[in-house]
Amino acid sequence: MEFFVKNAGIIALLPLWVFLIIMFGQNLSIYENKKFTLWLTATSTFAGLICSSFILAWTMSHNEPYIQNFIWLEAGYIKLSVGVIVDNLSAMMLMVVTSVSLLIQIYSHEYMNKDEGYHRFFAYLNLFNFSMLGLVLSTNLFQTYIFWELVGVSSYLLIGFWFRRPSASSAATKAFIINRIGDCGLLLGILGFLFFSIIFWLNSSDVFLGFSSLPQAAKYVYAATGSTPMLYTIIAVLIFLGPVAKSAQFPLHTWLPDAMEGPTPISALIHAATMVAAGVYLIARVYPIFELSNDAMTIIAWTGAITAIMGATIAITQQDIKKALAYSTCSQLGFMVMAMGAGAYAAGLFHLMTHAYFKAMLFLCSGAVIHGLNNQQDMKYMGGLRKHMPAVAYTYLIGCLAISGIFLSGFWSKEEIFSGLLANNHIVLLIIALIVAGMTSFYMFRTYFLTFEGEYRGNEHPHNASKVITLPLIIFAIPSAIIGFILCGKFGLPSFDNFISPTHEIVEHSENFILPVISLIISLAGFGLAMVLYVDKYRDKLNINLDNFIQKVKPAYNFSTNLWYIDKSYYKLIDYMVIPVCKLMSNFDKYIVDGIVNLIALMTGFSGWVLRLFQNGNVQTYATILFGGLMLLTFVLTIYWLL
Amino acid sequence: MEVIYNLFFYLISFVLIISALGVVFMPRIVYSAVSLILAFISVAGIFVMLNADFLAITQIIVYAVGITIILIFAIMLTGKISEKKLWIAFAPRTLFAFAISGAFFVTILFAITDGFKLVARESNIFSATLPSLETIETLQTEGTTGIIGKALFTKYVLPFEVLSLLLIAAMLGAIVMTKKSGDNLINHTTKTIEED
Amino acid sequence: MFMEIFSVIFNVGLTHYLILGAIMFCIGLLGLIISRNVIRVLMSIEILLCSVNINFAAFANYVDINNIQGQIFAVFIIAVAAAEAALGLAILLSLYRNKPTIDTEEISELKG
Amino acid sequence: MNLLFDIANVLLPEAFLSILIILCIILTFVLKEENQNLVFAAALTGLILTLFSFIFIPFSQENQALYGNFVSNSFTIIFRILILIGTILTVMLSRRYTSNFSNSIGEFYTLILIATLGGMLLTGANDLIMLFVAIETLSISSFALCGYTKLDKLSNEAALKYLIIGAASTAVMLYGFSFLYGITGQTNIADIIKVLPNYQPSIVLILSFLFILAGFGYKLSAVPFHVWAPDVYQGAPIPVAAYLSVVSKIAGFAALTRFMTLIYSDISIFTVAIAVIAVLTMTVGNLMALGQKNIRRLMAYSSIAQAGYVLLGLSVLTIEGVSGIIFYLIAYLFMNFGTWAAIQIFATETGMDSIDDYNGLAYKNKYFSLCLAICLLSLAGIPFTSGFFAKFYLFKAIAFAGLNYMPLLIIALVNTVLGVFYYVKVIRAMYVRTNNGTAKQNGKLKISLSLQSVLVVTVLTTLLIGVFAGSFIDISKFAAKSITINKKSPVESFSDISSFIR
Repeated sequence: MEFFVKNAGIIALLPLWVFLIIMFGQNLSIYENKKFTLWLTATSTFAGLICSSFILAWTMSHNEPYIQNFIWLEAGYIKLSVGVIVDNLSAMMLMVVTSVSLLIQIYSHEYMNKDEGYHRFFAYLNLFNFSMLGLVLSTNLFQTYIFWELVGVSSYLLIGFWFRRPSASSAATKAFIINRIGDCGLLLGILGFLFFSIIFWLNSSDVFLGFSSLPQAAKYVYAATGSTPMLYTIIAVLIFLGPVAKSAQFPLHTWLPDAMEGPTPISALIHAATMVAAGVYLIARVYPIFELSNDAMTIIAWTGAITAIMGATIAITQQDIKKALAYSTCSQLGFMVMAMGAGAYAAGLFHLMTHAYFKAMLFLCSGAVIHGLNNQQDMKYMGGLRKHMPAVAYTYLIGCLAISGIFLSGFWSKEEIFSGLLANNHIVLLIIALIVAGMTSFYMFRTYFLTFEGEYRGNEHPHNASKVITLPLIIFAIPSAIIGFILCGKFGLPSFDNFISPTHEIVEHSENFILPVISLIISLAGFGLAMVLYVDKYRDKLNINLDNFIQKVKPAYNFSTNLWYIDKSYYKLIDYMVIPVCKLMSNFDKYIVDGIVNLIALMTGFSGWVLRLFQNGNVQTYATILFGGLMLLTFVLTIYWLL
Repeated sequence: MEVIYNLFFYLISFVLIISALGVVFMPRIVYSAVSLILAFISVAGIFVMLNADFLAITQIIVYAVGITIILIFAIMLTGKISEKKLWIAFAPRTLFAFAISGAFFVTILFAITDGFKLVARESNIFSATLPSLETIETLQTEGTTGIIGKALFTKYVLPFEVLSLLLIAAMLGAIVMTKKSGDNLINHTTKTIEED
Repeated sequence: MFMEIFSVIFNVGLTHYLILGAIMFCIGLLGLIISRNVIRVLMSIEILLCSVNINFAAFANYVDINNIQGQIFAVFIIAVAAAEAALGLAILLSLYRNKPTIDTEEISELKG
Repeated sequence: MNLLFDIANVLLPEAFLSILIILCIILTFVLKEENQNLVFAAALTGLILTLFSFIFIPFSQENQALYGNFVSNSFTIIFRILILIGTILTVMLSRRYTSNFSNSIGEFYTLILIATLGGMLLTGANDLIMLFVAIETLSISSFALCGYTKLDKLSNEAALKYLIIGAASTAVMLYGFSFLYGITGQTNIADIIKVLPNYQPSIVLILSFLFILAGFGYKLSAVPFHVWAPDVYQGAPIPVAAYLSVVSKIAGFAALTRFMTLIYSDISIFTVAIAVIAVLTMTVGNLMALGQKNIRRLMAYSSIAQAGYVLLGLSVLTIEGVSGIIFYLIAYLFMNFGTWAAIQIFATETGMDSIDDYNGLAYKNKYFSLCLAICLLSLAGIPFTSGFFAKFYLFKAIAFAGLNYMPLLIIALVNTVLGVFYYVKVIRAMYVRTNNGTAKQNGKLKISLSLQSVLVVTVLTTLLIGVFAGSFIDISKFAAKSITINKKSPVESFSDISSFIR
């Protein structure tokens, strides 16, 4: 077991090798067979999974993290290093990433089989795996930042995978730009943090920005900026900007729904299960920094809350199945961030893990549906698909139950968030969370009923998914259903809290059953409402006309369908503020900067031409230059010295 | 004695400078070569005045005999061209050449006389001390060959050995250059031969 | 004043030899740059090296009379100069075979 | 025996190399024409053995050999190793080139080996005579190698120009040596250092420095002593051009660094001179490279500019600067050699060396173009290549040397930007432009094994240095520590970073 821990870097390096092999071996004849790529990828990920499980077992029995560092770059006083950290947090993330990506790789083999970019897809997938695992294993903020960027790049490549579609490439660009805003904030935050703590690091034996010394460093910075606590808060919020963009939090969430232009396995892996969770992971990693500033924690919690409720309200009216799931992801990520901000550290991570499994499964199910209907994503043209693809329908139902918090794993993780909020006296947030939980249940079952129940409303003939597609779904259904229960820490079962936060004080579980019961009732209410509104049978019985209902709540409905007018206001902002400024700048650029640049280019070209005149091929001219230059140097320096 | 020494110095210097100028300005290259021999012999004379007998002999053997013979060979081998037009280049660089030479001379004069001080001998730029008569006596009676030979095989044995390799390199280069070539040492970029 | 100049002229010492070396160097430099004949250019290089030798011998005599390391240096320079001259003429001949000219103005195909 | 002890402790690789040279000469004259390729094998194995013989030399201490003529310490050892690696690569690069002619194969390798011996001795030469003989051994072998393609007019012309300029600058350097000798009455550098502080700095000392600098500047192709470089690189056989631009230059830098730090480090005028030359070198190199159409001339100007960056490291005259030089040269060896190897491959296969001939190469020869592009990007100093780290480390040393050096740093940065343009020009030709059918490069290049391995090794090492920059920096730091800088008044420097944070 020690062996696996000491060589944990291999887990991250395996996908890199596979990426290189696929990238550089595309022309080899062995690649005629697509299975080779699949086997290579799946084997490497499976090996990673095995290693991760050993590492997980190791971390159960060891409290001290294992850290390994290599100095990578020494620039004067600043030593930047890369390395591997193995502790409970990274072990959990390793497990989640490897297991989810293994199943999704198998799924993608079938999903992407007809696509001409099959190898490219798998290459990118491996690149993403490498960067994500590298991010998880990072020992310091600097390394984290590098892999953070790499993750962004691979996400960009995968969103724009079908780059011939204009919508896909523009979505990729949008994701990239919005992520740049966050990354910029993150970098500024890291630099600010480093600036104030550099003396601490110089005296410390740890590597620069190492996570294991982060609590002390945070305290040092807090003391260094003691006179102005505002400054510390600004640094913390700047660092938080990174997760805001990556985890699609308000107001930088707009890229995530657009990112659904990528292939569905990508939506499942990157934009639901792993990459968007990286933001939450980063919050967990630099938690010591946030903890010291109450203002920063409040900002984090409220950002999460706003995102949660916004995502939920928008998801209610979405017609596109993937968009609805995307907004639900936003909302759930908001949940996690809210929990982190409110102090329920472990609960946020617990929800991250459970969410990873059931959201990945939900996306894969939607992918199966879309695949079965020849790329039809609009729920208007679905319905009654349970008869055509039963396996997909039942796994989707399990996912809905899980995410809604009705008994399955989502119930346990959400319950922890609720009790964490209560324990930290965030009553307002608790109420918001409960409302969002009800809404979650409503919109999830809305999608379920619209897709799988009732009559089929489409034109294409739906065909059932193949075994390669359904197998990962069924495997995913198991953790989605039970993982919350297994780790809930009640009834003598192992506790996730104890595992993940041995150093933090554990939030005492209020042993009253009122909160779970309330949340269950709310979820069931949402379920019931969805059933009433979207199952034809009951709707007819109760005589409800959906269009009339919508007319009654028209402003709210419009508010939701227009995505809270956020995108529109962004575009307005860009139209009326940014573009005129840009035009001004571009004119400035065109006439003044370009003029200067052209002048410089002309001058360099001219001076090059003049210098080349001396290079006329005659050896004695060369000798003249040599001696003339020498004499000139001698004169100048002698006079300089004599003066 | 002193006066004779001085007169000799000026005589030899005069011949040396004139013959060196002859090398540069003689209209025919053969006259230049002859002038060069004269210059080399004058340099040998200068060496004798500087108590460097071994150096003087070497100078005559290597330069005045060896190198000039090679040069004359080269002149003969390339001698088909009418030499008149190959005298002095009337190009802008000729003007520069005079300017640079003048500047060079002035700079060195300025430096070694410590800023044109007439009494340069007492200047402390160089660790110059008049050689004592005894040492000159020994050098003149015993010659410098012994000292040089001993130094070459003790203190300077490494450069001496490396010098042999240098000469080998020059020899190999000259052989390759002038070897009668039935072989195909042609433009390396155009010819392709299957390898392995 | 006159006596001073007279004494400087008729007390030949280190400086005189150095000035002689400098004059030789300047003549060599001149020849290197202004002649059009490659062989004359090579001759000028020999003059340059000779001037260096004069310098070394003078310094050996006036500075380092006991070890005369300057003379040894000069011996090395003579040897290297001979090698250089031989190689230079060999290169010149092989150039002459390809392109029958010894005019430096014409040997200027590589430029720019 | 003192002699044997010296050789075993200090000069073992050189002794090996000498034996190898003699062996090669014998083989050259004994073997028949068709067996001459054996000399290649002998030279290659011998060189690799020589490389291994460094194991037996003590790294950490300073040893003098043969009456103080040669000094071996970690600084000279790392440079000797670099020179040997460069030679091995040159020998492998020449394999294809020498197969073109039948009866002068052995001589070629022998000359390369002699030049290498000269270069290795140059790094540690501790006596003016030794220095002169070593530099001439390197030069004279190079002259012969330059004109090796004797039926090619351009090659002859290049050799002749190289020889004339070389002899002239040697004469100037000797003039400088004679002054140095005159001032101190010693030829041994260790003795010179002992005697020199007793004398007032005079114009003669400055003259001697500048004249000696001219001799070294000629080896480094520093402006204004650079004029030979483009013509020679274009005319000489490509392996020889690669050798001159890498090995010869590295040897020159080693000698100049030792010379500068040992003898001329205590008066600021000398660093000013080096700084002026460095600025001139990189600016002129980059400006002239911009308009080039022949890739070999382009590489010549590029290597001039690169020498300017390295000289910048010398101008600060700190241990940091010296270690920056070493690291830069390590990176430079591989990236520059990789580029030359690619040029050689392209030239042997197509017979062309204009940049326009590279148009659209990437579509047919993917990996070849990738290798060339990596080397060029590294030369340009694009982030996360070895060239970037080398520049970064060097510029950092300059930045930390003091505020006086800020203008130098700014000029260097502007020059780096300028440099990107012409390196990218080649890459753009390969990747963006299309082959309009005028060029002969149809189909794939058939690359022979030796050339392929040179390219692969250099590119991989370039990437490796980029990834593990830290350990290479450690090596260069270790090597730089054995250099002693006799500075009387150290330049005021930011010794404490906290002083400007607070």
